[in-house]
This record gives sequence, C-alpha cells and structure tokens, in this order.
Amino acid sequence: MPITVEHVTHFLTAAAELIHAHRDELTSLDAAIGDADHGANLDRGFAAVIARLPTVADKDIGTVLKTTGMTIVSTVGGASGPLYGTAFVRAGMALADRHEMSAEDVVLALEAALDGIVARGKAQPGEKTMVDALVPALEALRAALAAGRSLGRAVQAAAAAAEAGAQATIPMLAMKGRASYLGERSIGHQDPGATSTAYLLRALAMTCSRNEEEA
Amino acid sequence: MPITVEHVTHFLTAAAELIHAHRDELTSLDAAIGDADHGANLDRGFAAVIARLPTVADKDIGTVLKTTGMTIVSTVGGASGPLYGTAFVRAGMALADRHEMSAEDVVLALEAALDGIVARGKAQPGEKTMVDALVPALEALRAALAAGRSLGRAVQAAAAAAEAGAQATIPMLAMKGRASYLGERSIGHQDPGATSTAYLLRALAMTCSRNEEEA
Amino acid sequence: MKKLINAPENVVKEALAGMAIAHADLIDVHFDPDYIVRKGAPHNKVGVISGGGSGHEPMHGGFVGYGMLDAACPGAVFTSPVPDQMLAATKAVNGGKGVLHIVKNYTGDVMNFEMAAELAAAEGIEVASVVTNDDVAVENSTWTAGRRGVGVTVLLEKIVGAAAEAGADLATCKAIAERVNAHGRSMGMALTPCTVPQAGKPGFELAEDEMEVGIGIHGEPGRRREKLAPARDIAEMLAGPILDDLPFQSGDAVLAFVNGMGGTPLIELYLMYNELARILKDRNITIARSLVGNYITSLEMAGVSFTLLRLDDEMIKLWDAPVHTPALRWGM
Amino acid sequence: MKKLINAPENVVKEALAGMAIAHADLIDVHFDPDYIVRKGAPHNKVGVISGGGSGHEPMHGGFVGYGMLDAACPGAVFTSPVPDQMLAATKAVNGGKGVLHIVKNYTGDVMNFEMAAELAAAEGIEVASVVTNDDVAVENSTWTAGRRGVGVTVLLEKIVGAAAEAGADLATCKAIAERVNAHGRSMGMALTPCTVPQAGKPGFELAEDEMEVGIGIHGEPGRRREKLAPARDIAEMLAGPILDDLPFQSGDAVLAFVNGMGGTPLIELYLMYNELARILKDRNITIARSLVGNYITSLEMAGVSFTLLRLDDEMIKLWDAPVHTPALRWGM
Ligand SMILES: Nc1ncnc2c1ncn2[C@@H]1O[C@H](COP(=O)(O)OP(=O)(O)O)[C@@H](O)[C@H]1O
Ligand SMILES: Nc1ncnc2c1ncn2[C@@H]1O[C@H](COP(=O)(O)OP(=O)(O)O)[C@@H](O)[C@H]1O
Ligand SMILES: [Mg+2]
Ligand SMILES: [Mg+2]
Ligand SMILES: [Mg+2]
Ligand SMILES: [Mg+2]
Repeated sequence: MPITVEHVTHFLTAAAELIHAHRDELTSLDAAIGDADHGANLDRGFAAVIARLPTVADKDIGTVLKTTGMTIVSTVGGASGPLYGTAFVRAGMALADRHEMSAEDVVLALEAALDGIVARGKAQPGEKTMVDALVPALEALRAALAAGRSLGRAVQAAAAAAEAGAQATIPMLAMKGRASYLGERSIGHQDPGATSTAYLLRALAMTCSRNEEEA
Repeated sequence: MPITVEHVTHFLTAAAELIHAHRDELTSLDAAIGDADHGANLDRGFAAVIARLPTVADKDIGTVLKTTGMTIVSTVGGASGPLYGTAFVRAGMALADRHEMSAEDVVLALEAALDGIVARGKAQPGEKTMVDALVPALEALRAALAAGRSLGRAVQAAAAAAEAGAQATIPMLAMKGRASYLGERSIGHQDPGATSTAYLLRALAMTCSRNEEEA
Repeated sequence: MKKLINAPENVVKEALAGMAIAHADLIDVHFDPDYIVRKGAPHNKVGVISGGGSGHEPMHGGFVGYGMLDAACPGAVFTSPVPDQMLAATKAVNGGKGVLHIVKNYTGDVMNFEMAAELAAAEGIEVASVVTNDDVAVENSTWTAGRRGVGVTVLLEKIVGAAAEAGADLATCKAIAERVNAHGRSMGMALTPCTVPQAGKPGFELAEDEMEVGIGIHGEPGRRREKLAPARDIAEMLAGPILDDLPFQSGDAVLAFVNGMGGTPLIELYLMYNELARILKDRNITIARSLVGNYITSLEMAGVSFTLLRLDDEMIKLWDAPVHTPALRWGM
Repeated sequence: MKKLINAPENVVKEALAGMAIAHADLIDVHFDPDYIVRKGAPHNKVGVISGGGSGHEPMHGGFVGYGMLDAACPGAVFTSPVPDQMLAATKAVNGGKGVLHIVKNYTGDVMNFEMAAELAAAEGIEVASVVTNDDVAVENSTWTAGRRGVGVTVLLEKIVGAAAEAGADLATCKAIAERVNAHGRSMGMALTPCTVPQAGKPGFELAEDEMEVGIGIHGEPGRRREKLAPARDIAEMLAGPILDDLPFQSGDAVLAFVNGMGGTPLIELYLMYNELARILKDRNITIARSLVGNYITSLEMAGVSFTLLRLDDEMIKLWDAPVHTPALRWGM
C-alpha cells in the first residue's frame, strides 16, 4: 500500500505527540549545552502544524510537507526552526503534486530534507547536530531497502539508526550551534537536535509500520 | 575607690570588646525583625570610640563621655547611633568637668542617658526597644544602692536586670523603630537594641567590680 | 553570599568611587564624610538633599544632578547616614536660599537628619524637612513609628527638584514636597530575600512557593507570608490597598510607578505594569505618566513595588521638566 | 521557579503589552507577528532593526525610538524570532532608503534573519545586515559557529541609529556598524543561573562558592567554572582577555560598558566599574564614555559583563547624538 496524504498526516500527528511527550527531556538536554528552549520550540511548532493540517487535508503530499515546513519556520525560531522548516519545505518540493509515494520517494524526501538542513546550517557529520541523526538514518534506510526489506522495516531500521546516531553525539565536541560556545564542556552530553530528529524518524516508522499492518 | 577616667576608659574598652564579640548575634537579632545591621553599626561605632580615646585620655570624665557620644553619632547611623550617641553625650554633660565619680554619680549618669534616649526616641517602656533594658537596669541599680550594696554589686544587679529586660522584650509587640513595621510578626523575637544595652551594662559591671576587687 | 565585591566593609566606598568616575560630568563624590554632590554646587537656588542607607541604588546618589537632587548622603548598607554627612552636604549645596532635606520615615533617618538640621541651623543655614511615608503596608500606625517612606520618595525628589531648579523658594519647595507625599501611596512584595554584605546571610528565608507581602526596602520580612501567586493576583494584592487608602477615585490621573526591588528583570516589571494598567482601567483611573524600572531597591532582592501618585497640573509640569542625573534623564 | 508571571507561555506577550502602554509615546507594539516599532514609522531614513530572543530586556525593544532602532523583533525567551517578524518589521520601517538588520551571531538568529532578508529582497526592499560577534570568551572559533554577539550590540545600535537618523545611507550605516563591531570586545560571568519560564528550572546549578566565567546571554553555562573570587580578580579575568584580543593599546580612548546580567544590583556594577577603571588606568587607556547598568541581560541571572569599544571621533559624535527610547535617553 503506497503512502498517501493520510499517512503523512498521521506521521505529523505522531511526531507532534512524540515531541510533546518528550518536551521536557529535549529542554533538559538543551539546558545542559544550550539555552533550554528546544523542547518548547518544537512543541510550539508542531502544535501549530497540527492546527494548520485541516486547511491542507485535501491537498497533495508536497503541499502538506511544504506547509508544514513553512509553519515550522514561522513558529519555531531559534536554530531548529529554519533547519527543520527548510527540511520539510525541501521534502515537499521533492514531492510536489504527488498524492502517493513509494519507498524510493521516502528516500528522496529524506535526502531532500538532509540537503536542506546542510544548505542552511553547513554542518558536517561529527559536529554534534541533528545531521548526526539524519545521516545514519538515511544510510540505514537505503541499506535496508537495498537488502529487500519492506518500507516499514526499512524505516524502523532508519529510526533505530537515528537514535543510535543521537546517542553517538554524546562524546562529540560541538562545532555548530550554541553548544559550540561551550568548547570542551559540550562533550558528554547528547545533542537535543539529534534527539528530536530521532523522534521524528520514530514517528515516521510508526506510520509506515502501521500502513503495512493494515495492508 | 572612686571611679576615675581610667575606669571609664576600661568600661568603654570592655564595651567595645563585648559588642565586637556579639556582633553577629546582634545582627541576627536585627535580621529577624529589622534590617540586619545592628551588630555592624555598633561595632563600627565602638571601634571608632576606642580609636578616639587616646586623644581624651588626659581629660575629665564628662569630656570622655561626650566625645564617646559624639563619635557614636558620627559613625553609627541608623536609630541606635543618635540614641546611644545622645545617651553618652547627656551622661557626659551630667558629669561635666568631673575627674572622679561616686555611686550616686553613676546613677545620675545613667538617668541622664535614659533621658537622652527618651528625648530622642520617645519610646515608652513596653514598646520593645533599648528602653526596656535600661529602665529596669536603673531601677535595680537604685534599689541595690538603697539596700546598701556596694557599687560593684549594684551595677551587677543592674546588668542582670538589663539582661532580663532584654529577654522580656521577646513577647512584646514592637511600637517603635523598624520592628514596628512587622506588626504582630515582631512578637517572639528579642529586641537587638535592648540586647546591646544589656551588653553595655555588663561592661560597666565588669569595670565597677574590678575596681572593687582592686580596692 | 554571592556578590561582586571585595570586602563587605568596603562595598559602599568602592561603589561610590565607581560612580564618581562613571559620572564625572554630573557629580563629585566627597569622602569622610561621604556625600555625592552636584557638579558646580552651590547653585543659586534652594538646595535639595536626601540620603539614607546604601543598597537602594540608584536612589539617592543616582538622582543627583540638574533638576533633581543637589546632594545625596549614603549611609552604610541599610543604615541611615550620620549627621556629619548631611551637615557637610547641606553646607556644600547652600546657595543662600535654604536647603530642603528629603527624609524617608525611618526612626534612624529622621533622627540623624534632625540632628544635622539642628547643626546646620546653628550655623545659620535655613533648613526645611519633608518626611515621606507612603507605604500602605503599615496599617494602624498612629501609635508606632508610622508608615515607611518608599517609592514616593523617587517621584518627590524629581518633582521638588524641578521646582527648586525653576526658582521656587524653600517654603514653596516644602509645600510641593508635602503635597506629593500626601497624594502618593505604595506597597511592595518580595520573591526572594537579600543579603546585607556585612551580615553575610539573607535577612529571611523563603520556600520555593512562598513570597513576602508588604515589605519595605531594607530586606526585612514583610507584613505577611503568602503562597506564591500569579502576577495578576500579586498586582491586586498591591494595588488594592494602595487604591483604597488615599483613596484614588474614578477620573483621577496618576503617575504609575512599577519599581523592581533590584533582582527582578525588566520583562517581569513590564508584565506587572500590564496588570496594574488593567486594574486602573477597570477603576477608570488614567495613567498620565509612568515609570518602570529598578529605582528604589533592596540590594539583589527579587520583587516589585507599586507606587501611585495622584497628579495635578503643576506636578505634571514639574515631572516633565528637564532632568539630568545618572539614573533619570530627559529633556536635555 | 519564582517569577512575577501568569503562565510561562504568555510572558513575552504580556510584557510586550505592558511596554506598549508604558511607552505609548515612543513605540507601537504589533502582535502576530510580534514586533515593536517606532511611532510614526516609516521615517524618511534608513530603517534600523534588530531582534533576538526575549529575556535580554531592555535589549532590543527598549532601544526602539528616535536615534536608535526603528523596530525590534522579540522571539520566545532565548529563542531567536521567526522570519515573519523581521519581514513585517522590515516592511513597516522601510522608508525607501533600505533597511539595516542588526543580528547577533547565533546560528538561529543568523538563519532567521537571513530568511527574512531574502523574503524582503524578493519584495524589492534593499536590506543590508551586520552580524555582531564580540565575545572573546569563545576562542579558536574558526571552525565553529564563531563568536557570540553580546554587549557591543547595544553600543552599535545606538551609534548606527544616530548615523541613520542623521541621514547616512544604507552602505554607510553598514560600514559604521561593522567598524563598531570590529573595535568592540566583551566578556561576561555569572554568579547565579537563570530559569527560562517554559523550562521551569535553572539552566545549570552553582554551589555557593562557584561562578561561571565566559558565559553568553542565554543562561547557558560558561567556558569554565571557577571558585568565587573578589571583584578585583573577576575584573581582571574579564578585562584581560578583552584587552589582549583586539588588542587595546596604551593611548586608546574607549567606551567602557559595565553591564549587569539582570539580577545584579547597581551598587555591585559601580563597584565593578571602579575595578575596570583601575585596570584601564594602569594600561594608560582613557575612558572617554561609559555606560553602567542592566542593558543586555539574561533574565534574573546575577553576573556582569564588560564591553570595551575603541572609539574614534565619529563614533563619539554619534554616541553623543540625541536618543529617545524607553531605555536610553539623552539630548532630548
Ligand atoms: N548549523 C547547524 N546545523 C545543523 N543543526 C544545527 C546547527 N546549529 C544548531 N543545530 C541543531 O539545533 C539544535 C538546537 O535547536 P534549538 O535549541 O531549538 O535552537 P537554539 O540553539 O537557537 O536555541 C542543536 O541541538 C543542533 O542539533
Ligand atoms: N524610638 C526608639 N526609641 C528607643 N529605641 C529605639 C527606637 N527605635 C529603635 N530603637 C532601638 O534601635 C534598635 C535598632 O538599632 P539599629 O539596627 O542600629 O538601627 P536601625 O533600626 O535604623 O537599623 C532597636 O532594636 C531598638 O532597640
Ligand atoms: Mg536551544
Ligand atoms: Mg537595624
Ligand atoms: Mg538600619
Ligand atoms: Mg534558543
């Protein structure tokens, strides 16, 4: 069963719920090496996305993702606002006018998202940012699909890789964003943005798995 | 042996030492119902008195006491500065040009001191001020002398009465000074000024007793 | 005790030294006795001086300059200054037209200023005094030391300073000062205590969910302890007694002064101002002028006080007149 | 968390509402998107806008008015504002001569302003940007996000605001702004942490005898934790790296800015100013102008930052030019 607008809506709703549930955790992570706002920032942004969803429910996937991105840009602020916002806008552009998407389209969308984040933020892997969750997620996704896994399984592998990637930021020295001001003191803490990326991937995995169970 | 300028100097030195030793206690009492400065205020003032003493060592008792009062006025500030300052100035005026003083003169000096405090501060007994230590001290002094006690014994009785008077301020509702702003909440705390008055009386008792032992 | 200081006993002198350098264009600082005096004193006008314990900055030293105070006498922290300071300051600012002493109603301040005034009079200087006592937290004060002088003092210093600058004589200055005091009311609260440097520990302790209501400006406990409340309830707690006391009435025009106790950030003060504005609007009282900031403080205490002053045309004119001091400046 | 607030999520809007009423003569506050704009905008001059997270008050909203900013965009607490705000503010202040964006160097601020500038350019508005990055606490920043923009931002907003008011064109304004940034250096420290309302607890914890050195303005930990020290040692810790970095030299004339982090009382700031003045005197550096107070803050954090700006004649002239904003006012 291909991914439809309903699935995308389901993904965004699951993402908003996960972010809300982990709001304090994200804020605590940000308090340690940043400014204690990452949880509140994303919670505010995804709540706005959910409120906006009904206005695009009858539109194509590209429009839904672009609207999501623009809503995030308009409501989140901070570093994560433009980064996640651009990611969703770029993903939406990659899927313009599409009402269904295949496994390959999911890869395409995530690649576009990563490109958007890197274009905006210029972070390399290993610099202790959300890139360190997204890059391994994308690699795992591609590998699983190449190995013939279902999309649901493949995205689950991607989500697991994102979580591992987030944990792998702990020993890293931050080179980008606010945590970089801490220098050596950034070492030993998990990056909040990488952590929220892992939650977004988990929400995507939940949606894709459910789709397969229903099928 | 009559009281001489040397004894007055001894009294002031003992007073300065006692105040210094109890500085934190006086400040803590003032923190509870005032502004946490009584210990520092008097310590500063008596240190200045001690520094000034050599300049009047060859003068009469009245001059020494007046100089003490004026030094206190010029260095203490707050409520206790003008009150104790006036007390010493008035005591000095009562003993103008005197080089020796008798038991009766001690009574006269303390009466003048009390008059000075009341003239400045207008406090009645029972209003939770230094007056509540000084009034019973003076009564005890007069009673002990009337009963034929030596000056040393009599001033010891006065010091004990001052201490009891200070403790008796605990259940009082403050009606004067800063503690009065607390209303009912002033009840249950010992008045800092009554406490410092008790220390001054103790210093006087130490001087008069030593005088008698030496005799 | 966490403070940016060297030794507790040197805090006042070292801060004065800093002020002297930072505002060398406006003031001179005299040491022993300590007082801050307006550049070029005495001027050909009534001299206006004030003073009190330190720890309330910018009051009073920050208000010395054109159109406000001619001198300020800072005591030790929370300790009223000694008469020598006021005497020296009075002499320094006496331009032959007399000197007004602005005194906050605390036993120590009143007595020390009184002694200074007597000494100045003995030297032939005409001195008048006004005692501020605007704190409505102190009720039934007839038989006690009376009400504390708090926020109104700042407004009064500005207004009477402008009158003196404009050439008003001593009696007129005193009358205006008394009118301002009579028409102003204040009340304050604290979220946290403060620590007198020489005491080394806080004046009281508050749990995470407690506040003190009806505090003064000397780090002392307030009239009562309450559970922490939302800003709008705190605003009611402070504004209610103020409004009922004068009383302020529908149609009044007021100066609304929201003052921080020293450790409260501006974002919270503006939020409290918003609450106060709402309360005044409900009562049909117009805010004709306002002042929001940390002006009469208790060291690093977190908290807020409200002061309302019922304005008349002359007060507004004098409030608007140019002023140039370290802490208040406009029109020049 | 002890704050004078109602609900954590409403702090910024309610404080803005209070500002709007308190300073109705100077500013208008626009909500959704949120921005503070100078009364009567647009004016016939280069528009100057800034913005950033809230919690730094009076920066930036308190600097909107004659001779300084035309608009300020406040984000959530410590969160850079969103492009919609800067776009709307840019349009509101564009008098046809272009708009200068003053951005502090934080990834979020830079990206959000960049997006706004792109959108404004798409609508035909000429936009130039300057990014401040004066914090010397961040060393070896070549491969990282670079240095933070802190205290110099306040001075720059005043100076470039005066230039714009005097009719300088956009390129000139940008050049002056870059010159100010290039000649200014800052460093700060904290005695206590602060609490983001929506986080509900402090960003870090410090023992009674500890301090953070090399902090920014977002309640984050600093570069290192140290034992609490006397004011004179703290002054050396901050001034040393600043002086060595530019480097400032014997004979330089500087603007010395001693800034409180929000919870530090003025008495301590003047004391720290005294220490800074001593250090500068020892190095034969002249303090030509100074500023002491809480201007760029981190909520209720106790602490201090030093900013030194090497002045030239044009900067002095622009600094002295009249300004009339809620937080800085002189000459009018
Ligand atoms: N240049 C960048 N590239 C990619 N991600 C970044 C970059 N800068 C910051 N981030 C991510 O943003 C996260 C912080 O987001 P958030 O707290 O919302 O914004 P801010 O740092 O402005 O407060 C970091 O944990 C990091 O993952
Ligand atoms: N009107 C008064 N008459 C007599 N004693 C007073 C009066 N007012 C205050 N006192 C005394 O002064 C003491 C406080 O002194 P101190 O703390 O040095 O001054 P302040 O109250 O100005 O801080 C009180 O404990 C009280 O005993
Ligand atoms: Mg953050
Ligand atoms: Mg006291
Ligand atoms: Mg006192
Ligand atoms: Mg942020």
